Amino acid sequence: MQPLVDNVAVGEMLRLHGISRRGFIKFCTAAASAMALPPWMGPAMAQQLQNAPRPSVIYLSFQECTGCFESFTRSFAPTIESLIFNVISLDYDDTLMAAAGDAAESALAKAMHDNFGKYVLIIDGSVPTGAGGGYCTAGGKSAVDTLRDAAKGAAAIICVGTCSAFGGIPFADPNPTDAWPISAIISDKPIINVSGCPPIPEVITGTLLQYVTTGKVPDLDEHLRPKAFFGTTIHDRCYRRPFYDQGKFAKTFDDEGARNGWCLYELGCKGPTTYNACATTKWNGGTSFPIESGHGCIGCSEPGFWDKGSLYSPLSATDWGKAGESSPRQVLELAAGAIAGGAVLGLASAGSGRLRQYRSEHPLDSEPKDS
Amino acid sequence: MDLLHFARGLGLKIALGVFCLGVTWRIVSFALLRIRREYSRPRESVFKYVLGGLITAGSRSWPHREFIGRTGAGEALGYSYHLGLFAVVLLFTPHILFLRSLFGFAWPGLPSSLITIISVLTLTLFLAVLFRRLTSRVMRLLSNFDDYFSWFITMLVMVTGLAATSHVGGPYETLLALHILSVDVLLIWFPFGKLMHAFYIFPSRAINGALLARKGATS
Amino acid sequence: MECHLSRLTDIGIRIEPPARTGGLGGGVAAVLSELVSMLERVALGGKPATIDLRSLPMSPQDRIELQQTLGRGEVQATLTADGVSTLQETGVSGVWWIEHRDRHGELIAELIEVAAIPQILEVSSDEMIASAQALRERLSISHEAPVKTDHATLS
Amino acid sequence: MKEGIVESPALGANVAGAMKGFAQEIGALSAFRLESCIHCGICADACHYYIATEDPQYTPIWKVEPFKQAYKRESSAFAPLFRLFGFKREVTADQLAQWQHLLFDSCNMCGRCSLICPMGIDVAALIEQSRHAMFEAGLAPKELYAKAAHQQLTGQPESSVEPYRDQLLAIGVRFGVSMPIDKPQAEVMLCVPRTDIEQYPSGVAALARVMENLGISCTFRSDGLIAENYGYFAGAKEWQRVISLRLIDQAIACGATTLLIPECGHAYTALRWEAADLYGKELPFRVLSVTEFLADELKAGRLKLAKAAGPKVTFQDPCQLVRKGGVTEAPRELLKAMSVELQEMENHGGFSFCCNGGGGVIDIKQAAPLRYRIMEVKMREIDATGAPTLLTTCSDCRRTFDDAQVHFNWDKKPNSLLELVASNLLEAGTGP
Repeated sequence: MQPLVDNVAVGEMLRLHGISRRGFIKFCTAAASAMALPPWMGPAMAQQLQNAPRPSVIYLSFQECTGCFESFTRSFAPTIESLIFNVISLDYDDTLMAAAGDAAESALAKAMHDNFGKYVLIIDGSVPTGAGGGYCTAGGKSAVDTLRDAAKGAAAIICVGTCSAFGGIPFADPNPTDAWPISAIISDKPIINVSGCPPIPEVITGTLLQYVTTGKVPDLDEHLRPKAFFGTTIHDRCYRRPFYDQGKFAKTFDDEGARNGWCLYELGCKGPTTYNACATTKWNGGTSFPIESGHGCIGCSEPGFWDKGSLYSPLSATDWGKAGESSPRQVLELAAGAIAGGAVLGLASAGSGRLRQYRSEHPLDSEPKDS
Repeated sequence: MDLLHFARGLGLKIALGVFCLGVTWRIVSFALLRIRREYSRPRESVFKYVLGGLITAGSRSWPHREFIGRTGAGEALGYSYHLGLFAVVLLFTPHILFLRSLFGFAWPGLPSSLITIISVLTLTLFLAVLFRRLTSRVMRLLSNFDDYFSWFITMLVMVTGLAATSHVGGPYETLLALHILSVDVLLIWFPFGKLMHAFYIFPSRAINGALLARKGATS
Repeated sequence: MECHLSRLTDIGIRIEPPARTGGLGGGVAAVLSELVSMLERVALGGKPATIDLRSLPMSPQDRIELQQTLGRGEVQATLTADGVSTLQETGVSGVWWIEHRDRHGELIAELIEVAAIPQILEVSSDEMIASAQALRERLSISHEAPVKTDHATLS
Repeated sequence: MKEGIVESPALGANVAGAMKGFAQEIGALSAFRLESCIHCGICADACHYYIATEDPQYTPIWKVEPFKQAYKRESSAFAPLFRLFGFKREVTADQLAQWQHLLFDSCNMCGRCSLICPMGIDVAALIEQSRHAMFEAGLAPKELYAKAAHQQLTGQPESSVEPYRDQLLAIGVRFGVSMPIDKPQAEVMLCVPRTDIEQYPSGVAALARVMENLGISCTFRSDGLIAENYGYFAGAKEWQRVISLRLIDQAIACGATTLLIPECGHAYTALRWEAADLYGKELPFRVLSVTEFLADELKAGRLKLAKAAGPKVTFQDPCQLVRKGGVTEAPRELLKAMSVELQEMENHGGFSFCCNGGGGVIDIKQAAPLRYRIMEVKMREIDATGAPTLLTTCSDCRRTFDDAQVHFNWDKKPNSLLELVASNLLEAGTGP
């Protein structure tokens, strides 16, 4: 797919598509709302976008399930179409583009060459380094090499999805392909992690739009995630929080509590430890989010969430259970062993005490002296 | 092996092990020392003075009328933060679930917002208790490392717990890890310090109370 | 953790929390108090202020209650640009309830704006100058022959 | 605070050795008490020495500190660790010497601290044990040590001008009451505090007159005449045993079924509660305090008392008899029977403050200045009752209040309950 029009300002592009000034303000207001930016930012963004050049964007997919890309294309506001045609020029995306094979590869090379140092690299999927990168190759080239080449000319890298941000499923124990998150391979480029499995559509496009409009990396938390979306935990924004505070918990998925929409903490909800925007931005255009539809949050935007025990055991429960053995039994065994050990030590100590008493009594042959 | 996984996995196992071993060791080593038979003729029947002991175990929880003027405030402060501590530890739902995962059974809890209030209150009472220990000439004379460290580790557990639930001072999982780690340290320290009084308090009152009741003495 | 699901249909899609017994819900009260300070600021010449309803954790019932509390005013404007947006003046004058929808009718933003008139409806001065220019051309052309204009039409 | 530490030539000059020995003697009960202290300092609020001086060193549990240290170091569960890492230092001679003032000069062994401890620790019992250790370490005060040594050898704390046996008979003649002595067989064996023989002969006569009135077969025994036990005060456990043994043997010799303890506090504790344990088996007779005995006789109707006219009375409850011994109701029943108007002190019965002379403190000269300072707590409470007459049923209390009356020129004098009873007996007995 040939890039439509090179370096035409966004505003100019909109007018070409018959989008009026008010239509564009509406578009930016919706984007600002999606990005949980303050409402007055919408018109300000519209003003700034008028004359911003349309950045080139390259979308690389590695060891991933295309869930993130599905989510990316499901974005309601701003819609993917408006994004592609109006704001960014998506120069390479092996899923969307019509070209394939060598044509696709040459398109990628051209895109990287023409906009060297200026294009935005979007990546989903982790990068397998096992077997010399042999687990994931395209056109005979391993993902690791493709990543390194693409990264050289990138102005910034946006890692979409927990796989590219933290390694995700491939990275989970036992990590057969020795998969790595992007930030573990590339360290000389600004990286923005948009984690989630998949991330919320508006969060992906919102982050991209925020980078495009401001040209700067938004402020990030220690996992390099935009604070605009990953600043607070689901728990803090959850509409069921009053039930948590009142101590009203659903005990099973279809008991009276669950039907009344009580807190799902006891059913394993990972809301308190998960930083994401699901509770406010919600999914499917604000329809609902996992907790609102009755299932606990599984913490998909946190590093290593696959390895943090059962999705249904409460957050504060420990799970020592070796395969098939419940924790209480293990606690019993541990305690019994320790108590036995303590008893032996106690016997030794008391025994030596009594022995001393016996020895100190007998030579004097006086009445038993003790108290 | 991140901190939280260690804290409530291996760390907790070690802590519970040392706790059970230490407590048993300490109790057995004095309990099996020689127990002297009382040959003097008791004033009351065995049943009566054993009952007397049990009554003392309860009555000694509050000062006698003659002492209340002097010690009422001190004991009230002491007991109230204990109540607060028990309420938070035993009636906060996440704690109940934690204990259920360890012991297999659970019980109804208090609303979490109420627990937050109680824990803040308990924290302030706990600071007041340290203030009293530092400013009372008697307590300062008696206090040693054990008193201050036992106070400190319990305080640390409460502070990290409160920080964890209110997401203050860092990501939740690190705070939770620190909270559980401080609980581990508390469990390991428990047998070696004054926290053992949790096991001693009622038997001590009962035994001494019974011996006094055996003489018909005031207790 | 066994979870015995009787029938999927049993799980209510929309949660109808029990009716509140009198008094405003917490969320609604918060928004209203925010509106009070905004109205006072804007009345004294401050810049128009907006609340983004999407960023508040409001349950469906809160939203309905807020709408009922604010009520409906006399003015209702519709803006068709890349989808239809409705700007409804609420019963509280100076407070506008704005809903933006995209071409597919999906709600993409919902705001409450405190202003004499919502900013998006205003016309900037340079646009007026440009339209004046366009009209002048039309007038001069009308003397000669009609010419097709390719300027974005204002609807 | 302490004029001179008196080194009494006790068993071992080696203080640390004595301490180690003591720590290893500790049984389960004392160990449990030493383990249970949580350093809350509440026991100070029960002790009249702390209440009067606000001096933290008089905190009761602090008096036990060196022995807690020795216990932790020698025979507690983690003793090896304490020794290895040096957490608890060995108790030194001069450290222990400091404690003579705390364990003897400023402790009446009154047991009030044991009532207030929230952990239920019997602090008084620990202090009693600590006195044993002090004695073993040769640190008992010289007056108590001398009297205990003398009594262990001769049966009486000091040598007397005339043998107590003759003085006893002289009292009988003087007060015109029969003094049964050395009868081979008797139901009840009597004994008297040597304080009464020398300072309060009327008390001895009262005892004899009451027994005469009740017509009970009883006798004094010249080889077991003295009720006091200075081994108990000095912490000389072995000597306390020998002294008690004298009374026990005499009681067995005359086939007594009851050994009557006269108006003397610590004698009751020594014989009623501790003698059997030192004896090693149950005593073949019961041990009763005279107050307790008279109350039983009253209840049984054998003792008839007249209405005692006279001003209002306040009653000093001897600590060893009432708080530690449990004889709380008996004196009040006797007073009610004589319809004496009793004005209780603010702290009375099991909670009464000590007269400050108990635990042998009255005999320790260097303890006197501090004792007089503490005395004011008690005297203020007695004056506050507004009752002009002070009554008690313990010769040491009586001696202490008399001494205070002289020192403070106080308007009250202590009177004996037994003497009051003896002077209000109704029907004359049926003769010996």
